[in-house]
Amino acid sequence: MISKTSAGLADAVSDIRDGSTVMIGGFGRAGQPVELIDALIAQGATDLTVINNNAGNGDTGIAALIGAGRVRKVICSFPRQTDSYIFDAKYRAGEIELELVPQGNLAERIRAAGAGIGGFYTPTGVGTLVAEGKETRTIDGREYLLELPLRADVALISAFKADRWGNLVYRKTARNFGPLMAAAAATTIVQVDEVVELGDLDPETVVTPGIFVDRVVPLGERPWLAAGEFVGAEKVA
Amino acid sequence: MISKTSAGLADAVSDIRDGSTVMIGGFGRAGQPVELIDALIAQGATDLTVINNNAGNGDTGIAALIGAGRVRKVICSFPRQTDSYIFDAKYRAGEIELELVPQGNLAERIRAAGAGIGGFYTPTGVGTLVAEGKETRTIDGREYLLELPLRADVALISAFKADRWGNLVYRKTARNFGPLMAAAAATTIVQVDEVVELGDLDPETVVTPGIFVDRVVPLGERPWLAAGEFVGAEKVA
Amino acid sequence: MTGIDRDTLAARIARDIPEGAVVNLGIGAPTLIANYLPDDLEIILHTENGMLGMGPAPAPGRIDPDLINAGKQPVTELPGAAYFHHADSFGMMRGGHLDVCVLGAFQVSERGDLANWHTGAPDAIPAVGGAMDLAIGAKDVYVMTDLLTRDGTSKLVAECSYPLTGVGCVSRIYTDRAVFDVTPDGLAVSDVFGDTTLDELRELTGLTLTDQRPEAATPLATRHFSPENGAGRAEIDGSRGGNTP
Amino acid sequence: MTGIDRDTLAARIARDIPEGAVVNLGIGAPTLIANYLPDDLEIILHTENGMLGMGPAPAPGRIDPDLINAGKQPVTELPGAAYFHHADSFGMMRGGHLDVCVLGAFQVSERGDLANWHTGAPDAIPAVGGAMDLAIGAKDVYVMTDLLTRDGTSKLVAECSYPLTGVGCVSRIYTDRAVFDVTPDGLAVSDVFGDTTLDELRELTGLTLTDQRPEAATPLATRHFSPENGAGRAEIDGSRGGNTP
Repeated sequence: MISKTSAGLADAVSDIRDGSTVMIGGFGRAGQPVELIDALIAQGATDLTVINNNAGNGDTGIAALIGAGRVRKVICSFPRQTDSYIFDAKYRAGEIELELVPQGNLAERIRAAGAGIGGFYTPTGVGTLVAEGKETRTIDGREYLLELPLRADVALISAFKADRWGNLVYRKTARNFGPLMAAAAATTIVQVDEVVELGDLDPETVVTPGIFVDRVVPLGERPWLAAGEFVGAEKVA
Repeated sequence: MISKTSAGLADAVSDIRDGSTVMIGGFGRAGQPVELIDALIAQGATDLTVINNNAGNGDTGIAALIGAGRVRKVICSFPRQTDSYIFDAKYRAGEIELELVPQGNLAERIRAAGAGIGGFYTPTGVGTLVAEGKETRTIDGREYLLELPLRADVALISAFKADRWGNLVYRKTARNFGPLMAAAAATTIVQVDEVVELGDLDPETVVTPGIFVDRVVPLGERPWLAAGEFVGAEKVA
Repeated sequence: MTGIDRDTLAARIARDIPEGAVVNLGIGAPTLIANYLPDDLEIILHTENGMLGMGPAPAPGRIDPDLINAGKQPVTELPGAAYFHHADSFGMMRGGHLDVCVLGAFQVSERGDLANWHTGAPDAIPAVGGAMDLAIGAKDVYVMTDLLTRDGTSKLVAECSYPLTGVGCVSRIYTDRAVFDVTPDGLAVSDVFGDTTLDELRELTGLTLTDQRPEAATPLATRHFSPENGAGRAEIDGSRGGNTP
Repeated sequence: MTGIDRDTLAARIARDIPEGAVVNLGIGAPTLIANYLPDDLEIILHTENGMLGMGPAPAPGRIDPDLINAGKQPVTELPGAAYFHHADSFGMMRGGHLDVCVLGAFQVSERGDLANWHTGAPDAIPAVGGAMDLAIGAKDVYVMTDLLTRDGTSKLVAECSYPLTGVGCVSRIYTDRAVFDVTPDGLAVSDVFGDTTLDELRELTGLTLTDQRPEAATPLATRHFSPENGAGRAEIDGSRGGNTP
């Protein structure tokens, strides 16, 4: 019997090595796998390259990982936010490297890695600073940049529900980078509210097929849900 | 109020012009929009380039369109099937042009057109006949071919249900090329079993968002379904 | 009165968005436009973090942390909404499927180059987000901005001095003083607000501006997206194809 | 007995597929393998027309025209199945996510080149389908074939004379006479069937073959996919990455 359910958070992240490239799902706080990140902090791996849309919010999750000094480099589209003070301080102190990638190119580069595409031509960024050092090419009268795939050793993502084969469904805009990162990492680790019985997820509505998922950690329902239905919260987590 | 529901099949295809490139959804007969194709045959447009995985089955649908002499060129991965005798005869008579594209490259080229990608490097076909005349490039130690987007003037596809904004869900393996073609054509025309009330499709499960859809034609439930549930059929349609 | 305030400008832009249009409103001032879209018209809002059919902010106590917009503010979903992942969302933009995108700007050149992500200040932490994708991500890219910076210099320029977001991507510029269309011959004024005059605009911007106001000789450029037709009757030759108008 | 029949070969291949593997069985003889996968092991079948978790043929009268495999035959769905579109399906293959793919062959070279789509005959209508994607579309690409053609020539060759499907893509060849692993030093025999001998295989193929049968000096190459571990415990350094073993 296939079961991708992990014994727990610590077990799920136990073999992440120093120097790994780690994709972390989420857009801001929505879909950010904070509990897996906390487990990674406790596990101790360091010298990490983190791929996420942002560079942490407040002092939890990715921000805490950066604050703990575990991150050598961030690859993201938008590090500077109102609450990115931990990254900001490290960056100004020259203690962290930044590779800035426009958001759509970031998503497409991750998608390319998962889909076995060796590189692609994108119109985004042509004629701008992000084009510096990149090959350009005119195709059918339009100018494009060559962008290469972004792979990772590990992806940490957050989904809504899983089954024991690792099939995933997400909730609303917390889906964001999850399905892309799941396919682009050698090992994909997912935190979910619940692992349901095999067959309980409608095959028409599975967003990430289990083939992309290695380990699943169920964490229980979040406080703003009741029996899977939204009941309301006071603020964006 | 937005309503993409067409007055009928004839109205939906009325402005397709001679010389158009027409993507037609389906893999074999699954998802092939036979009623829209029949309407196109009746409408009379000719000198068409058809993009589909195959080149028609039996004497209906794409095969009938080819048989009626309306197709100048087929772009597909697998023309030769046990029941592709109409295409076979035209091809051997030199009356139809064929561009053969491996199935994954075909899908990805259509996806690239819809997603604004100017070209991409694929490992599929390297070192084979389909690589002839194509640029090759070694990236990160692996050899790739450059493939370019495949666009169309019109896509004719088949889905299961739509709403009046053109959001679509599909049924099982009839999904195949539909979501890709919907995004890659200037005008996308969809036949569905049913147009449901706006809000009746779960936003989490919409496969093709309405942004990709121009016209929807409801045809009523197919005989092997009852109230949307499968009740059985005797053969593959 | 020398011009109009930001809300009036938002309302003015909203008036130009036809029913059936799919629209992305950039972070900042452009989000105000949502408040002025008429209730009786269906206009579909896209947020690049993976949603079409975005609704207004939720009621207090109804904030769903999984449901936010690109500015990371809580939003709601309307009937007809759809969710998708980031690659699909940016494919929608890059593939030219959005009708209108409205962005803020530091500078816009008379050829439609946009600078809105980076002042180039040496101590600034660069952060581009979706700006470059948005800049090329709609059939029409509109800019909403004050004509002048706080220190009185024109944001409309012959050449952008700030780092570019996109090249030749802007089709129309809505400012507090006037509306400008980007044409092959430079900027054309299609509307002026308050007691602003063409000569004043020419002086403030230092640019050659042509007059395309309805009362002037040249008529307003015809819209290529007609609300009466509805998206369902779009003409086949390209109303959904390509990024350039 | 000079070898084994096709069903016995299918059963032999089935035995080598571990629990948890995601497998694509090519059109033709490889589809027989599904009949021999043990009921008590979960092995997930992929069909490139957009499904994981494919089940066996339906009962009479239960044929769903919307539910077919890559050979366009009716199939069923198992609990845990998922549907997806063609770009996602071929991304799965091209991205190296499938564990095993089993294909038929016209010819396989000793370097693992595969020819299985086109005889090169001048009157043939070329049709490649998903063959080239499948050829590179799994961590292990197995070939299932008779060793000899009907006219008695070897399908294992120094160089393919038919047009190639993929270059250096095959990792193992299961024939009616023996099992061959593709190694940097050419083909290695890991199992023989019936009264077949190594010398006989060398004579039939005209190839230098090394002996890697368990009883020989060199042990069987260790599997990189261990059923005991399960996919959930895959090692981090690449068990799901890349196409090459």
